[in-house]
Amino acid sequence: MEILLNGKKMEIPEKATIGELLALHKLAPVRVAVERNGEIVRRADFYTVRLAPQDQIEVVTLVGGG
Amino acid sequence: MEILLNGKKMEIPEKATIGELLALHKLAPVRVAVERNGEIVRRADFYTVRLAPQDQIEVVTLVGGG
Amino acid sequence: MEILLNGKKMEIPEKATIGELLALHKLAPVRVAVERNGEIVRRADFYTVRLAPQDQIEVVTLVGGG
Amino acid sequence: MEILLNGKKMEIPEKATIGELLALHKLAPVRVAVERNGEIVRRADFYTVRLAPQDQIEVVTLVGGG
Amino acid sequence: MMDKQLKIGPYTLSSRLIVGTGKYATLELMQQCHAASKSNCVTVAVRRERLVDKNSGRNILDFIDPKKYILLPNTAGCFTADEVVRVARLGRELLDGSGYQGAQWVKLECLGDTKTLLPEPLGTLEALKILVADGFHVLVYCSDDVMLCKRIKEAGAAAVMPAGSPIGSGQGVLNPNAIRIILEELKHNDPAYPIIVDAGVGTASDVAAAMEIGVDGVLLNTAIAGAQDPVKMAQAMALATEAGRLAGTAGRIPRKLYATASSPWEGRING
Amino acid sequence: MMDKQLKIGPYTLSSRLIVGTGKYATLELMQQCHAASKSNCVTVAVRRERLVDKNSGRNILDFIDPKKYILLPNTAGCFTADEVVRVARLGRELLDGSGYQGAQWVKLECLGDTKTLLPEPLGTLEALKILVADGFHVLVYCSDDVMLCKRIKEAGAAAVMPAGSPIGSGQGVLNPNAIRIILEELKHNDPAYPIIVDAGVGTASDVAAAMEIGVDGVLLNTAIAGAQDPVKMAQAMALATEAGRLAGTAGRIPRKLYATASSPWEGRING
Amino acid sequence: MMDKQLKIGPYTLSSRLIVGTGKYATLELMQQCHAASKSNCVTVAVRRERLVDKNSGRNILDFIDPKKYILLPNTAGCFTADEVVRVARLGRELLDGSGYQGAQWVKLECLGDTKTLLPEPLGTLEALKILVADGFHVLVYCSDDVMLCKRIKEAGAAAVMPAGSPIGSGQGVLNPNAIRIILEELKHNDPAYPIIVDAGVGTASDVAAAMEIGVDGVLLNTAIAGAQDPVKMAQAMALATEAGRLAGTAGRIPRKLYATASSPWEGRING
Amino acid sequence: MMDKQLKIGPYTLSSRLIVGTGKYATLELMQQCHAASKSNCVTVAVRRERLVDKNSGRNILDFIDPKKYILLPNTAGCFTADEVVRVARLGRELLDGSGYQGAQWVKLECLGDTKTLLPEPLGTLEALKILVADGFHVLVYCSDDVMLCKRIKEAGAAAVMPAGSPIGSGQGVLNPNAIRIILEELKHNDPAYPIIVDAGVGTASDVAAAMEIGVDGVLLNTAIAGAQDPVKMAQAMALATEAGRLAGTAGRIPRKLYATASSPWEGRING
Repeated sequence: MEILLNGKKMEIPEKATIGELLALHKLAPVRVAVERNGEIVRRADFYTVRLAPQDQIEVVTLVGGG
Repeated sequence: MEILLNGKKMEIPEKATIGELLALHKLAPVRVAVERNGEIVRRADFYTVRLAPQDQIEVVTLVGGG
Repeated sequence: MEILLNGKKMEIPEKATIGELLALHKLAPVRVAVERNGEIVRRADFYTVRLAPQDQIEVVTLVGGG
Repeated sequence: MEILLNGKKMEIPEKATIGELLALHKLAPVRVAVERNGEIVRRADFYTVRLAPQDQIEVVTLVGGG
Repeated sequence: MMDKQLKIGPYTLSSRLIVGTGKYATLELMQQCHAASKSNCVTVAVRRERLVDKNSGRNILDFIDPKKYILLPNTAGCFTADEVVRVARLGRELLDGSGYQGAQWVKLECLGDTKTLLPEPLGTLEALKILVADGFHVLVYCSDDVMLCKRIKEAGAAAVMPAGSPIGSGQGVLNPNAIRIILEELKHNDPAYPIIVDAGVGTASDVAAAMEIGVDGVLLNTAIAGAQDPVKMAQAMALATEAGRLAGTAGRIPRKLYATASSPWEGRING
Repeated sequence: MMDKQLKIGPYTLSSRLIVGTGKYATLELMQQCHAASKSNCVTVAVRRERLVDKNSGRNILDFIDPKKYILLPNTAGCFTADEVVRVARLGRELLDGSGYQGAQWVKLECLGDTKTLLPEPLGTLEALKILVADGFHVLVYCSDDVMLCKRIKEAGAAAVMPAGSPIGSGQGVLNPNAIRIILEELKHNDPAYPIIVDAGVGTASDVAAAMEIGVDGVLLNTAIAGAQDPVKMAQAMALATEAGRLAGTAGRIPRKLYATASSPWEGRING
Repeated sequence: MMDKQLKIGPYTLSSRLIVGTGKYATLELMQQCHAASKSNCVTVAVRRERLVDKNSGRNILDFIDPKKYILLPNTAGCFTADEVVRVARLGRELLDGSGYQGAQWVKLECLGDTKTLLPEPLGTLEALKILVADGFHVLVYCSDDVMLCKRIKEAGAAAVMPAGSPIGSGQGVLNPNAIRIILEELKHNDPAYPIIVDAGVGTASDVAAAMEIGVDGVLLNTAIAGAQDPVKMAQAMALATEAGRLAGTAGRIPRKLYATASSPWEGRING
Repeated sequence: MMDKQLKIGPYTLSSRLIVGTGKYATLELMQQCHAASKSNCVTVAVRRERLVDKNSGRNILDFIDPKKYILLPNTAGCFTADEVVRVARLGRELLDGSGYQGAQWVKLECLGDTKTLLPEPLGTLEALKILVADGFHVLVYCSDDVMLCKRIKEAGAAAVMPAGSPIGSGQGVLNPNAIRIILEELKHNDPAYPIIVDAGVGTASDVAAAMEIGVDGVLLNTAIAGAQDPVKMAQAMALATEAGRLAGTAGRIPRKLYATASSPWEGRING
């Protein structure tokens, strides 16, 4: 199915969880925060929340700044 | 009757106009602006608007400032 | 004969006066000061003082400065 | 005999040495420098140089400064 | 020189100096200082008529010639948007039909406290919007916060007037860098938009320096009224305003660590 | 205002600004700038006559009206006392009988090197003594070293002229504190003794600020000649000199951390 | 010396210097600069994960020891209250359960434009209220507008952080007078309330001077990361922060026009 | 960091701060301040022994450890070359064989008057030549007159020590531009030649700023001894000296009107 990840369209398996999405991109859950359709998804829920088609997902991390 | 003029109680003749009130205090209408119960009274109406008991009247003028 | 004028060698007529030297260069006496061998020659003497061979002559004027 | 010590007249024993003068004032030789009639007396000579009447003696030391 | 005149809202000023009317020992002295300042725009405050001391029946307007001066009513002494709006309307009423120009504009002052007399940004913006909607041309006294000045312009102010330093402090323009950025931001694609330094200047060189930065004018009161010789200081301010305006547009020489000769090297006899 | 005129040696100046004659694109431009500066005293340098290019037979004096201007010959470009004395005498000779005022004085410049053009104190003092003995009224360009300025006055200088900053640097008066002490020390019991800021100013506010400190005048060249619009800058300098003189003697308000109200508190309707 | 430690919200800092993590050539260099700075608090930004370049799997947190450093997430790059709140919450989410301290606070940056990066006062206040209601301890980057700083404190900010000058401009504290008044107004009856100078400092003396004014700390990034020798500059900043703190509380000598002798007069042999 | 040590004449200093010994409430306090300052070089004056009050038999040297400190005798209080030479020789005599290092050098102070304590250039140069001929390594207190500093170096001074501002005035370096040119002129082809700022600094940021300009060290007395908490200020000065030295050699960021982002733009979720 198709979702929007950080502003880019991509195909992912049906019913994938956020955790699976992160694994696909080799992202450590402890180093990211995730928004699904504008709502934050708690880290504890990464493996229970299943994505739906056209979900808009934001995955953010910490970077250098001042 | 009693009115409040610039925060001070005072007795004035029944049905006095604003113009008469100013005259009582030797104030030139052209040099003042008047508020009656929070509403500005236009200069043109000074001699037609009659005061009522307990009216709150503010008479202001221009002074030095920066 | 040869003299040194403002640091440059030049030939001038024998026994020329300073006034004649200035005239040769179209210089107005009133606009210059003259040194002969390190001594100032007064303007009044321009036409009496005669140059000698190897004289070192400086002719200066006023220019823009701050 | 009378000498002038740091600008003040004072009586000291005949033929006193500089060392004796310092001792009189409980001054440690290592902590002072001495001028006799405008000439510096080296520390090594404190006990050999004898004072004469009317000698002008300056005894200086180090003090706080910036 | 043919400098274009400063226009603010419906009014055209003949000078780039706006002066106050407060703190003068006498009204006669004020009048002389106004003349010496060469300004044709003076700011005045609105206050309750004194009903007691009739000995002084003297009104400040008797010392301001309506043919010579435009009045700029201000809202000095107000601490909330409501107070500002109320005083602004009374000021307009006072001027309307008074024979003086100035009913169409107001200098908005909304202060944060009585101690520093520094401007309160939120009340200022709130009052500004109401007064603009009510048809006023509003000149806004504010801080040198660049983004605040931008918001004030966007809200419809006729002029933005950042303080150089606190009112009456006599410290001049403490942060020329901020004023420079304000000029860049507010005059970008709108070079005629008026920026006036209001308050803080202490002496003539402060005014000249402010004008050199590129502001359109300076508003001051205490620097003249509080000087030991106010008329003399008023003359100085008139000259300094013009000097700063000219110098700021004449293309000054760059600053260098040192030195270039003013006199030529060639032709030195001792060369 | 009735300010007393500035007297230096035998000459009385109608303005407190002395301007240079160097670095101008054309002599016509110089002439316009002199007029715009309102100065009646201009400084000139002494150089060898060019004997080659007869095309330009133009002499700078053709652009300086002897009825309007006093000339101040300078010793620019000299690096030793001997050079200074030689050039000073040639300058006097040039002016004597030339129809111009200025033969009796000289601006003493004895430079330390060609890079910074900063003054050399020892050569300056040595040349000063010779020129004073020779009857010159000597205006001495020097640093803002207070004790050096004292020695220069003691040696008979007609005026002491500390640099505000290096010649042509456009940095204004970098150390006002030093100038203040110089004024205290040299004017103590001798208030009319002339102190002139010579060199370094870049724009009008620099001149106004220098005059406010209390110096008797300012001498400048590059700030005008090097500006993009020299005539405009000359006008600015004329106004700034007067503004600074007036403000410096008008008793400015003190500097404070903040704030005193310009408008009265009593009578506030929102009180 | 036994200076009390700086507490902001729930966190206690071991140093009065807060440093950034941006603009470093390498993460190793950042790590060395953090050590040299002696700070135990570093600010970090929130950005989208890069999904492409898997070559650099390096995360900044691998170079920040959770036992040594408290993280201060910031909302850099936000221009509206909504953006600020969204980023602040994501930052909290990132830190919560991450093994790092810092989930409870945020550095609020709401910028006015991309050119000057100056703070936008209205969006800042709006975002501040939402974040405070949401339980954040908010450190607010703002201008040196005194009344704005007062409103920010009143709205519940854990610390007010006026910019000394624009981000990355290296100009130091351009208006110490404003900072002084901010300290007076916000610390009145609340001396422990934290005021931090955030942004603008360029070198060690800027930091020392800021601390001497009496602020509780300094936050900087570019001054270290942008120096030619960042580790050396980090050492300098650590020392300057402490030097300024000590000097600011040691009771400095007053400024005078001149001079009092350091050495005694009595006893001079040449008296 | 491995900074090279400062060598002046035959002595090597472990710190770039030289401190005075005057104006302390007690000798014990002086001793604590010396320790806190981290300096290993202290300057002392020469005075007549007090022959009267035997109650205080205490000598300053009892509070200066000869194993820890190099003494720098000065000629404070002298107003002529003769006085300077006389006092310098007595100081040398005092140190020779005293167990203290310092007999080979002297700090030359030749003052112009008792009011400003500013240095007298002619007496200074005259005394310098005599002392150099007599084998002294001479550190010369002088003004920031660039050419005078050049002459002083040429006359054989071991170090040139321009005042930042008048002794004890606490104004810091009033003319950094002059110090910059002095550094250029005296260190050209001779980078190790020592330039020390002597006198005038008031607080830590003054010292840091002076070191950042590039001078080799700072000499101060009143700023510490006159502070309300001298030990604390001494600590501050030690840190500021090091901070300024590091920052001055770390390649600071340039000053700009505004702003470069410390955080990256790419990856902004609100982009």
